[in-house]
Amino acid sequence: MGTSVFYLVAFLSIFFSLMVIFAKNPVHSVLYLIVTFFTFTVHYILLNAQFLAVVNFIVYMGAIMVLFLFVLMLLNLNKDNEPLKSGLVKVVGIVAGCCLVVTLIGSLKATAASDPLVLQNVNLGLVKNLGKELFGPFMLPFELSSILLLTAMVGAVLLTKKEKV
Amino acid sequence: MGNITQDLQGVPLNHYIWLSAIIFTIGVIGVLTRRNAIVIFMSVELMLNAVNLLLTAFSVHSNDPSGQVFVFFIMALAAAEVAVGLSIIVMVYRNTQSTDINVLNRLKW
Amino acid sequence: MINLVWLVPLIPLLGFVINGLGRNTFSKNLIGFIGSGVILISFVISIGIFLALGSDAVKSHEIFLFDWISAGSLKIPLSFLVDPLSAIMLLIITGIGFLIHIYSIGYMHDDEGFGKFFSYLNLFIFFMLLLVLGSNYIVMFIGWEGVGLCSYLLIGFWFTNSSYAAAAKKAFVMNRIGDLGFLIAVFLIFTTFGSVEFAKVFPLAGNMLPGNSTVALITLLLFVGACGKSAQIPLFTWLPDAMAGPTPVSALIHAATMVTAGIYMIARSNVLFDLAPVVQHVIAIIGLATAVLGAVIAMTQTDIKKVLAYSTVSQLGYMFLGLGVGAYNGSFFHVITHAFFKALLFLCAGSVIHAMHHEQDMRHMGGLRKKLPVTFITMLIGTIAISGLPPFSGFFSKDEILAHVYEHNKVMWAIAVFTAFLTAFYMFRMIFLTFFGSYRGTHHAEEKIHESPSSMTFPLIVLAVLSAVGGIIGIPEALGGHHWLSGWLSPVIPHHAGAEDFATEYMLMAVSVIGVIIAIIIAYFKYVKQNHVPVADESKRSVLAEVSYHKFYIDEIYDIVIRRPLDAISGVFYRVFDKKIVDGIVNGLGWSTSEASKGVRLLQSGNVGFYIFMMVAGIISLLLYTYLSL
Amino acid sequence: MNIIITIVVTALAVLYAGLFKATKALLPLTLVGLLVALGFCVTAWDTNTIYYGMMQMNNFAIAFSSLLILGTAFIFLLTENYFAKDSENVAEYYTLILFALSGGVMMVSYTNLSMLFIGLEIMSVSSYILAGIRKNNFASNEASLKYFLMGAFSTGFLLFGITLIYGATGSFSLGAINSYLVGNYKMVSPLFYPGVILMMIGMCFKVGAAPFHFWTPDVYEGSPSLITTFMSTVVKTAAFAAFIRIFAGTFAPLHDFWMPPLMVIVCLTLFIGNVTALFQKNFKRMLAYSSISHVGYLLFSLITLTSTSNNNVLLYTAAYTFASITAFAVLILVKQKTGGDDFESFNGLGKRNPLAALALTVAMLSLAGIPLTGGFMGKYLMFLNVMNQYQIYLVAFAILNALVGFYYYLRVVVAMYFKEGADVLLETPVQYKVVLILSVIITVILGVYPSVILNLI
Amino acid sequence: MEQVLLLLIFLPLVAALITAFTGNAAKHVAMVFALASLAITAAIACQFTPDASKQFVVNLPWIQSLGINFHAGIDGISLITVLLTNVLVPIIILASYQSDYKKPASFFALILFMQAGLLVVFTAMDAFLFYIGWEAALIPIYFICAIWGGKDRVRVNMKFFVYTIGGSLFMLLGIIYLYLQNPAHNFDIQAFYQLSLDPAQQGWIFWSFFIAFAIKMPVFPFHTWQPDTYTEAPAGGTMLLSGIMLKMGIYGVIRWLLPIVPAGVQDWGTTAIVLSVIGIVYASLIAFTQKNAKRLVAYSSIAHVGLISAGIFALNTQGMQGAMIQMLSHGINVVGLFFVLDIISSRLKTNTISELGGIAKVAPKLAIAFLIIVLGTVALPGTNGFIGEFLLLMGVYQFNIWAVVFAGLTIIFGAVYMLRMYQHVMLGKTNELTIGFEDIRGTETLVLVIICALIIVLGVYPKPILHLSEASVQQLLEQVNQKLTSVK
Repeated sequence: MGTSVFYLVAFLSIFFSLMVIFAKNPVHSVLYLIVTFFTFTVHYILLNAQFLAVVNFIVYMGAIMVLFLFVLMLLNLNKDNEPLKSGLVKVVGIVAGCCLVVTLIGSLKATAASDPLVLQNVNLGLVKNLGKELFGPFMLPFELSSILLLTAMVGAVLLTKKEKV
Repeated sequence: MGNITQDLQGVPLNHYIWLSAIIFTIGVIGVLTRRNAIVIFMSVELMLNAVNLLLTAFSVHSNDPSGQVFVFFIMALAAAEVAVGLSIIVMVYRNTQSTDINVLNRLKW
Repeated sequence: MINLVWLVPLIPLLGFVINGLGRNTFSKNLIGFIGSGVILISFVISIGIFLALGSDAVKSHEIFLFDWISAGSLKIPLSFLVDPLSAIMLLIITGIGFLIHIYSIGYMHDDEGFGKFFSYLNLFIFFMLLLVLGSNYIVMFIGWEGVGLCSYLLIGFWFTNSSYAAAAKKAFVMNRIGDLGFLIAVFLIFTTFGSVEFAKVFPLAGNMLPGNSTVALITLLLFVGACGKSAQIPLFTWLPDAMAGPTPVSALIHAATMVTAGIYMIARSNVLFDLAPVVQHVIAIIGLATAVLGAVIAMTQTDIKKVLAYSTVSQLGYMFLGLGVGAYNGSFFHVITHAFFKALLFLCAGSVIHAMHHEQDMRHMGGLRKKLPVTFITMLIGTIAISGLPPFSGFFSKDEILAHVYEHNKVMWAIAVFTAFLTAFYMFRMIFLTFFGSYRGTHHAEEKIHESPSSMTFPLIVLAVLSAVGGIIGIPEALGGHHWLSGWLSPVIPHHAGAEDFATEYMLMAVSVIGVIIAIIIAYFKYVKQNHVPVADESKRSVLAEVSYHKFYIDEIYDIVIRRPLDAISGVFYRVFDKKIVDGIVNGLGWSTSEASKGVRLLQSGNVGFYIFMMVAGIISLLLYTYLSL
Repeated sequence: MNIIITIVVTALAVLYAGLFKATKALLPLTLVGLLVALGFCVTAWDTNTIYYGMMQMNNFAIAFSSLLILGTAFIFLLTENYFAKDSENVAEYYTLILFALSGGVMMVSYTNLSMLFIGLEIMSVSSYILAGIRKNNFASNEASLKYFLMGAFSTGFLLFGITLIYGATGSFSLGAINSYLVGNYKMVSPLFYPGVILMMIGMCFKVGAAPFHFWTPDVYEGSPSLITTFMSTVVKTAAFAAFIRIFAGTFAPLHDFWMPPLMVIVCLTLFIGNVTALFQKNFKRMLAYSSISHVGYLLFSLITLTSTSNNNVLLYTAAYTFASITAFAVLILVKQKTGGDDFESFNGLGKRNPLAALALTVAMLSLAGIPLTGGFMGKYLMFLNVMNQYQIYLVAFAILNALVGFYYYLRVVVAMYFKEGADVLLETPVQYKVVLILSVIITVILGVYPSVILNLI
Repeated sequence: MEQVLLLLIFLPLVAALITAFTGNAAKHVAMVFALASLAITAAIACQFTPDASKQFVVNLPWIQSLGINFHAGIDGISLITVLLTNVLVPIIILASYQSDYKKPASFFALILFMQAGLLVVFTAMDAFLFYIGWEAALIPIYFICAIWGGKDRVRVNMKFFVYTIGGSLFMLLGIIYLYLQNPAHNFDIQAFYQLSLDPAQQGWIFWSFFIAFAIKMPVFPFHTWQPDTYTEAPAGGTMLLSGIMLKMGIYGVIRWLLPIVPAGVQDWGTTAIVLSVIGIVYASLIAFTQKNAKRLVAYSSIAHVGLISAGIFALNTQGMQGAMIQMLSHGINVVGLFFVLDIISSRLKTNTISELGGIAKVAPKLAIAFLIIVLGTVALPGTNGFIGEFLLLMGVYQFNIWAVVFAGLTIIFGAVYMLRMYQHVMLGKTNELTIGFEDIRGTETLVLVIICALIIVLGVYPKPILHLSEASVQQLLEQVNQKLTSVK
């Protein structure tokens, strides 16, 4: 298949992410986003990052996006009733985005030719390898990220809980 | 699987950068052009994923697993952020019956 | 004896302090006694000094008291200089001062500010003595300004009258203008000669060549100072206004002593002035112009004191004319005689005013010679003296000046002689209007007129005698004298031998005497025979008379040319320049900052989309920088 | 490490205490926990322990940690009855603040970008929540959502930056990055430069430097005052320490590259912060803008990197922290009594509550940078360093801005002393008194004898 | 013996703290402390050997890592200003005895606090210490003026504060620059003196210092804060501002500007003199038509200070010595003037000249005192003002004769506006407002007697004062000239 798989998936990623931001109905956006994330999963597989592919599939597509969808439905926002920003704002936004991408890529000097990506260690992205890494050098941040999640948990409960007034 | 990764070997690193930068920018454009807080938030998720992809690519490029570990942390953050962010949006919606960010303009000047 | 000279000014100062502190508690007699007594003591000491100096071979004594100011190379001691010039001045100041103090006891008797008046007079004497005794220009300057202060205080003695207060201020300010000139001259002297001590400056100056421009500038500036103090054009207008003060003040300060300080100063600095012929010329011209101007104005004045005031201006002009032509002795001689007769005239006028209950307008007088015989006689003596009829004192001094002027410049002499005729005319006009004819006031007022008390007439008599015989100290050789004064002063003022022969001198004397007599006769016909009385203010006069009566509108011109523009500039500076421009820039900075604040805060629109847009703009620029810098 | 553990354990203990409705025990418990953490800080002095290559408790970290802990303790002292009227879940607030503090400690001690990231996010996520804890208050909602959206957005850039740096160096470790820079000084990967810039953008957002400051005024104004206090002092200090730790340490070899844009940012920050503050009628909002301007002065330390930069930042942030706490404490007092937080509410405070007025005056003088207060020493050191590089125009510009600062800081002093207000006495609770007096004392000590902390790091 | 300087500086500070808690007895407490300070000053003056050396030097380490020391000492120049401060502060406190300030404890405490700041400024030999004192003196006076001032006090004082502090920030810039140039990296004044900077640098430093000093003095065109502030401030505040505080600027020029950047002075001194001279004429002219007596005196003060500044920049002994004595004289005179105006306004509630008149009739004692003060102000020989102005004019004269011609106008103009004010306030007829004027009594008399006595004593026998500073001034000028020649 050659490298064309990558370019196909890349094209799909870009296409669906564009659909995410241009879909009028937020629910459609979420659905496009899920598709986009799926293309990302494919990218991870292409990069042999199997652990990430799985996590991405489960956490992002399975949990996070469902949460989005859930909230949208809960708040009854499934109609495309979003008051659109004026055309000018859109144009300005898009122009700004184009400038950003140009300057970003330009400043990265990414237009120059570069080495092709070579997978030197096929085990790199496997669970075992990453597990060693995670519980080795990165144990501290791994443990501390629990605080982050705990914070989020406390916060979510705190904010959405109805107070007895 | 092996085949796929073998095929990949021809893709220059730059193209990953291009891809990430473009998707990142699409996320930025989404933030800039949309008014629905949830959609904006989704655009931010798009930006984060672009970063994730790039990290993975770099990780592969430099044959270093720590990049992928970092992606894992970003995902943890994303989860936490989503939990908090959506609850904030829900809370705001309760008060304003809207998720339009333009409603939020009482604090200014 | 000479070493006790510090007592001479100190005692009046003590009198000032004692009277000043006790002005409300002491009785008037005590105040008068102290006030006059201290001057008498000073006078006695002065006589002692005078005699001691006369018998001493050394004619110049410097008495050092203490170091006053010193800064770097500038050292100014407070020290006194006793030499023939200052010794004579001491006598005049304390002598005439004493008489006027005596006179004041009577004149001011009913005034509530009696104590204050005497303390001021004593203070004046103190400063005047300081002026003449100072051994350097700075000590002289203390006295110089100090007498100005006393003049200010005494002109504004009846300060509740705001025009008197204004006159006082005017006097002070005009003097100040001159003082600035004086001060700058002192600076110049210091930088040129390295000292301000007379004893150091004059010998150094003696080595210089005439025509030195620095010295010319010095002398010019000194002359500016003298102009202010001695009421010369253009700084003379304060003197007539100064008549607002009590009459003894006019006699003492504004006739006999203070106003002659300028002449004293120039005479003292004769060494310098001799080096600057150009300036001497200027002095002569200004002196002459002042003499003419004063005389012309005096011809039409109706206020008895104003006549005398302009007469003083005119006489001072004479003295400057004399100085300008190098007749230092003559001028100084005239200072002395003028002190006698002008003090006398003022005191007589005061006596008249006293008798008339503070009426000063001659149009309301007339025929007073019977009611005020002593005053009349003494005033007549004074008038003759000032008119320059021999053998009264004025004749000799004026003639000496005229002789020198003639020698110097014939045209000037002609004008000066003419001025002398005018002097005689207006003085006799005053006498005739006051004492001759019939009384022109109300009958009721007439009954109250009576001769002044003896404390007032005594000084009149003494001064009348001095006016009559005072000329004795300077009888010229042409008339068989040997001019004692110039001999006495020769250590200070080198005697210029007159080149003129006696015949010319006789001729000059004859011209002036005859002219004066003619002028008197004209006045007699006009004011006695024809009973002419000056018209009321409102009525028509000839143009010349109108101009003269209004003092050539000089006050008005000054008002328009100087005071009003300054006030206008002041207003413009304050309201426009200071408030709008200088402060406006400062406030404008504040204002523009707050306006910027109003503008910049609009960035904070409250709109998240906008915020993010701005952030993105920032990010783009930073990335652009990165792109460009690599 | 002990420090973080203590703080987190305290947080959990507080959470459980809340569960069992032990509301009275919350504050003492928290304070004890903080004191223990502070004790650990003191004992850890000069030990310079490295934990797993992720955190390094060097003196820099300990000094800033102590400052954060002390500041948090002061803020806790101000909580009396503050949350109780909003909610019954006070314990959660305490917990969140403590979590945020633990994040802050990570931010000042990290040696790996992943630690920076985790710490930063713990702190940010807690702050998003804390900003919105007045659930029925529209302003609080708005603040929370704005903060969240923009914060998440800027996190994206920070992460992109980290990614690029990782791409260039192949490591997240500060040491490795630094040695890469030193080793490849002439041929640093082109990925690195935008990475630095994007990280700078992310950090500038966190500390609130223009043009990434827009969230600051709105969030500070909308959040509950106490939370604003926390955000403007502890959060800001931690973010700045993190900023300086990586830029002054790791990225120092590229100083010539990232300094010029930072200088532009400094100028913009100073200008916008000061000039906008000038017009504010609301005291709290004015403080928000003033906090922006202080970031501008603080960034001076990054413009010139000297051996004393860290110390200077410590002094400045300490002075700023305690002055701000004082200002907010008085603001809370005033707002509780008068209901307003604009300048007029302070009218006549000099009479009604002399202690509070005096403390606020000292705080304002310190923020304005008047000698004999800590704020002056801080500003002075900043100017000194920049002058050292002869960037006189920058200092002159900063001075002009400081001048504007005098004006708005004095406005509240003017209101307190020179304007008549309602004749209501304001009671000061004991804890407030303690905080005010201690803050004033610290402010003055920092001003008169700054040597106490000047050579600490 | 060296510690006496510490006592001198810190006594007012301690006094301020004590006074702040004494309630209504504050004035007495403050007075006692002020007199104690005066006594210490007198002791110092007696112990002082009038040579050029620094005496009573205190040099304690303060913030060592930054090269900051508590380094202070007294030489002749300092002694004059210290004398000025510690003589005027008791006078000002005494002058405030009969004024009814609310919260007197704070008022007097602030005065004493300011005194401490001023003493630091006048004795500091460390630039940083100098700057601290400079600002520390500003805070109390700001509060004094803004709390007890007139109607427009808030706006006016804000301007005053921001203006003056703005100037001093630029001075801070200059100080930092010098510090960085100093190889020893400290703020020691001697080290600063020994710096050799090139003329361009000196020019910049000159302006950074000069603006601060010029605003404080104030020199045209930096003066616009001053009339408003003087008019709005309470009497005590005005006296402090005009009597002592503006001398900070003058002192600063002498101590910190001339010897450090002589080449800058050489390049820009003429500009400074021109500005000063413009200020003299300009302020005098404006004073002509002022309606408010306080404002008139304020402008007159600008004129007088302009002369002092011109005299200093003339760079010669006469000008400098004149500035020294004139600092003292101007302080005394202007305090006297403002005190008299305060007496009038406290009784009649107005300082508008046209509403007054004839007060001399009902209050002869006040009239005499006022006259003496006015005469001192217009520099009549025999009063203190003359000594100063004479020497200053002489100094300016040696710089340039045209400068003295314009500067000398102050002699004339001063007489014009001062006597005009005196005439319209004190002389003339009493009107219905002034008829009930009560003559001075109690402490008012005491204050005025002291002031008048000082005016005359200093005028008649200025030598002790001139002697105190002469050696220091000479040394300073030599230093300047030496540096100038070495630059060439």
